[in-house]
Amino acid sequence: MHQLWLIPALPFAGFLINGILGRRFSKAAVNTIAVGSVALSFVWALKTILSLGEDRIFEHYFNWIVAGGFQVGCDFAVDRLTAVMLLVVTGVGSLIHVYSIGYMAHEGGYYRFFAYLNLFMFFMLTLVLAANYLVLFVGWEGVGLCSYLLIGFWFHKKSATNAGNKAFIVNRIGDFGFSLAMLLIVVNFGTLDFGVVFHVVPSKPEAVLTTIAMLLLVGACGKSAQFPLYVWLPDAMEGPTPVSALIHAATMVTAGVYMVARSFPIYLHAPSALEMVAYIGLFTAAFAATIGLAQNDIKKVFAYSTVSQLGYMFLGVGTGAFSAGIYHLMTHAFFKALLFLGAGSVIHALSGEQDMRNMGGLRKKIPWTFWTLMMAAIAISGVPPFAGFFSKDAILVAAYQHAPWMYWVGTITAGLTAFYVFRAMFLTFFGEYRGHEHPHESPAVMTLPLAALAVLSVVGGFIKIPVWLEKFFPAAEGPENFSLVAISVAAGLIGIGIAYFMYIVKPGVADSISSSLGGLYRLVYNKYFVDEIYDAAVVKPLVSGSRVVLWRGMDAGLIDGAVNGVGSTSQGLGGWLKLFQSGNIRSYATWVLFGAIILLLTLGLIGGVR
Amino acid sequence: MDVILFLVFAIAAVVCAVNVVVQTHPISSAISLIGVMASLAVLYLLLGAEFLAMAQIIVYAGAVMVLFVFVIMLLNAGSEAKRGRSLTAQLLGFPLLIVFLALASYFIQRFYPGNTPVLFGTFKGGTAQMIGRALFTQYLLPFEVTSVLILIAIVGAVVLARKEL
Amino acid sequence: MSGPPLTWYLILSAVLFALGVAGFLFRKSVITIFMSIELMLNAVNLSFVAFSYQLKQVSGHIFAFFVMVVAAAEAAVGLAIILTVFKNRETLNVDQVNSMKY
Amino acid sequence: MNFFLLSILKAAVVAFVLLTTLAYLQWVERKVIAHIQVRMGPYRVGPHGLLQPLADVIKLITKEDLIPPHVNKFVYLMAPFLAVTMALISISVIPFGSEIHVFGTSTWMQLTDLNIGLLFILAVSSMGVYGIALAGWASNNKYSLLGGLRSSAQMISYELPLSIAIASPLLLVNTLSLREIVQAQTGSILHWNILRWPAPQIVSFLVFLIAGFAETNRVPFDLPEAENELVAGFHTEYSSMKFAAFFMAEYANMVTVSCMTAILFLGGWQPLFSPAWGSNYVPTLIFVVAGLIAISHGLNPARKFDRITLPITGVVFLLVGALFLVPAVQEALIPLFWFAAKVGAILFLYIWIRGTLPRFRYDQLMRFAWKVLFPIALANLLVTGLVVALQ
Repeated sequence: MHQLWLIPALPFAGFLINGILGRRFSKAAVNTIAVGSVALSFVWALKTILSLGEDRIFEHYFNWIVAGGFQVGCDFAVDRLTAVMLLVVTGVGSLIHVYSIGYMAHEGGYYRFFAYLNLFMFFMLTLVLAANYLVLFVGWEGVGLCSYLLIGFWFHKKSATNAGNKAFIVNRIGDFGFSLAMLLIVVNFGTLDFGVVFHVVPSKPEAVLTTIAMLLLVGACGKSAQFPLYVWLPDAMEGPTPVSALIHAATMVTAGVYMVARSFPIYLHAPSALEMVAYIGLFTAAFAATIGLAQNDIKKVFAYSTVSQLGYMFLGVGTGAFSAGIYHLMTHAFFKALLFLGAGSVIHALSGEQDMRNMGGLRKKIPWTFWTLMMAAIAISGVPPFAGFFSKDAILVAAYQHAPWMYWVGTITAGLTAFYVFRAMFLTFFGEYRGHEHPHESPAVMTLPLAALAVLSVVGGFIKIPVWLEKFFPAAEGPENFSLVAISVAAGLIGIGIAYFMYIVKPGVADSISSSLGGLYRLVYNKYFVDEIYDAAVVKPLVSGSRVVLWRGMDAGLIDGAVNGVGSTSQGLGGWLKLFQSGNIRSYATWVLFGAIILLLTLGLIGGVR
Repeated sequence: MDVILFLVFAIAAVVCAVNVVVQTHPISSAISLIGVMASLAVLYLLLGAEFLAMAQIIVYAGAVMVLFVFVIMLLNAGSEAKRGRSLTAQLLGFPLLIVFLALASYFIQRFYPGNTPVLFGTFKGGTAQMIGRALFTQYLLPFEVTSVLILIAIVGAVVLARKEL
Repeated sequence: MSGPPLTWYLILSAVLFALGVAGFLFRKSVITIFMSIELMLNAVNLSFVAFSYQLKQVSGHIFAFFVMVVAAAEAAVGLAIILTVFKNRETLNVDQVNSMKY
Repeated sequence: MNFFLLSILKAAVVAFVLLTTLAYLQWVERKVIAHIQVRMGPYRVGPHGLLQPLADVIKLITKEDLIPPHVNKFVYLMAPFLAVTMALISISVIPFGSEIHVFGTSTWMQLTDLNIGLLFILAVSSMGVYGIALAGWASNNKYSLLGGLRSSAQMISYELPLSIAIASPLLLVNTLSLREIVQAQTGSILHWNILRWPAPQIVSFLVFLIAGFAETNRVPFDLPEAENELVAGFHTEYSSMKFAAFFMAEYANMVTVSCMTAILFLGGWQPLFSPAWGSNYVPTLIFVVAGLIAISHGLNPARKFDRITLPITGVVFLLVGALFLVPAVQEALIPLFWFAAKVGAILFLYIWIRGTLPRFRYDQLMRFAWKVLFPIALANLLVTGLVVALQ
């Protein structure tokens, strides 16, 4: 036994202690417990993975649901895929926990924040360790809950609670698909256990598998913020920045990718669904990248970047390069967490300012933040030998194998990505300071995690995930193609160059371009009016339908009417019947006798007891 | 012999029961009720329920009725008032009773035609052994529940009878 | 030698029950009313035992036994209530104990 | 022999013996208490006051039969009747001895054996409380009423430890028939329930004895008739034969409880040790020794009064001792002797305690029943049950 349960149980213990008793603890005690539990969990995960061979470790704890022949156990399993996820979640998670100590130092609800973070870790690790779909679903829902709690952490802010609601509701749509997929799996396979399901996949008809895979994809789209269910993620930036880094960049949003990769046997036997994954990923990547071009809020830029990068992962998975997707998942966790944490550090330095138009020239004032953030920016732009280069490259090569036009779209997107990230960098750190606050460098407890992540962003690409997962996934990558690599790297460099030209060399160019493009710019600036379209097409009809039909018609008219009618009828009846309530026992007894006689008569009339 | 015994004790029971109803003094009613219970105990014996007959005497006549007599003596209850106020009971009660009795007799005659003669000694199932076996195997749960009920009754009676209530 | 038909027992039970009901309806003293209830319970017990005889099963006896036990518990609580009522109201007449009215 | 005739004959014999016993029991009590108090006791009527009971009966019968005004006549008259009836009825199921053969028929020295005999005695004795309670109420006298209330509360309370004390030996013998209870204790004293392996019922025996004292309203539990508080308790207003009835009921109850003790715990008519070891000669031995002592005392010239009676008594004792050796009647007499000896010993204990102990206070009495006797009896029942179950 490897005692896998310890890995999620440690953060859960931290959650219980902090959640129940944290109010009375000092801050030091709270963050010792929170960080300590996650760090211990990381250590235990590391120990488990070091002893991991080619085979997976499976542990059965108890039977959760037993109904006839159907049974679901509380099972955990670790294989090589899980190992990657485990390390990313616990490793990046620990760093972000440390960072949060500094970032949240002056916030109210300190213990509550760390309790939520620990709870999130518990659910995320459950999700990753799950050996069947139901346990995975528990984690899946749990991280959704924690995401909701943490987005709305500043619950006195209306926009924050709204964003939390939005995330929760949009995720429900995805979860609905996931639930349907699970039901279909139960119906067709009679079990939810990964091992059994994947073993018998080849014997099932393709139509069924395609339906299941599509429904799973709906779930993955919701969780991983893919088109058309991506809308919640940018809004989710209302939460504290460590939350954005941990949940909405590094871990939770990658759960969709993980789930699709986990279910790869199903997808391999449902090629059209796999194709759909690729299309959605590619479209989302390009679509979100264009939106990112015109955003002024630093966190929003990175949020759309996250959506876009998740699209890349879907593209990788969808083109059959599962290991490339997971590879990108890991490197993305490093540099995107770093981007967010760095942005948080900037925001922290400016005491809450998020608009890039009010920044500038911060390079000298907060050098640690600048340099670490620069590492991440280079990494995401795909410049070799930084982490992003290897994984993005792997995906693009796989896309070229699949369909060359996908490669080209991906490459252009890579250029766009490099452009907007560096746009953000230049607007923030170069030029003249345009704000009013007095910037100050963050404390060491924040900069140290930044440094650690920067190192990972630089060298993370040398952790060769495709090699590690070589035997796990069917091989899909073709031979290295130097020209393809060169083109994509060039696209990134061109993006950086344009950004440099537009925001450093001739700062006026950007404005003139945006004004000359006019309508197109407004379209992009307003995120293609997707939120407004959803609002008009889905939300408004739903709300007004609920109001008119369900509230006024059903609730007030039918249900309330029936209830009130019953009430008034019984009141009237009671007014008459109360005359029987004379308080005189003997008259009561007379009526009882009367009733008994009626009963006897009825029995006799319907033929008696025989 | 059985018929004579039945008639003697049935008539005794009915007379005593009538006495329970018509006597104005509670203690006379109580004594009559003891008479009914004793007569019923004999009838139980005739029906082969020897354990139950003894339980009837011990529990009902020996304990429950002693409590009644005790309370009557404690409260020094006298004869009751002549007129009450319940018009419903006065007006409806008697006709309803007649109807009830008639109906009950009719159904008994209809469903149980009198072809089962009751002979003393033909039913051996009422011994203490049989009752005990049934009580502690088949009816164990009801038995235990009843003991809980009695415990509750004890607590309730003690609480109710406290001085400060 | 022939015995009385079982029907006689049942009729006797019905008569006793009716007398119990009559006592309940026409008497005013709480104690007497209580005793009428006991009379009814006894009447029902008789029919239980009679049925038990006919079916040659011990279940009827068990039922009657439980009725007795419950009656004992009921008597204890009931008499305690009567004591309390008498302590508070100085009367045993049910017609004067009617505060539970509408 | 005809069943009915035999029953009537047995009933007549038992009734005669019992009533005589009751009458003389009172004489014995007076004598014993007198000797405890170092005085003579009844001495005038007949030799050593032997005819005193007869004189008492005559006195009671000829006294004025007074019915006080304002009493409930029916209940007032019924109460003593009820008391004495219930006291005497229970004798009918008590076995005095084993099976005997007379004139070609065999019968038991017992009026009738019920297979629920024990329950029958409990039932009858639980009815006995009405006699006292109703007498107290019907007398229309506050002392009587208090006595009646006390007695009903006391008897209900002590019936619980009594019943539970009975239950423990029943676990050993597995029957409710009194005859079978005695038969189950065949053998020596080690087979009697009081010492029976694996669960000697000494505790149960003591609880039963104490509760029995309370049930019969005897000292130290005679609260219902505590003279210094209640004049004479429930029988204050009774005189003449009605008073005698209560008196008789009390003594009959004593006899019943003693018989029950003997049957339940002391092996009934079973001898102290096995006949193989000569237990059949014990009665002869005792009577011969007693007769010789009586004769030697009678021949003592200092005792002028007893010059004739004591030697006569001695001779009678010798004859009785000889009678136990006649094989024809041995079968009947020896069990009867053992039974009578045990009952007599317990009755003597009653009288002895009356002459020794003071009376309880009422609250002490109730507390003793509920907080001491009841838990002890219950614990004993549990232990016995456990031991029997594990055996």
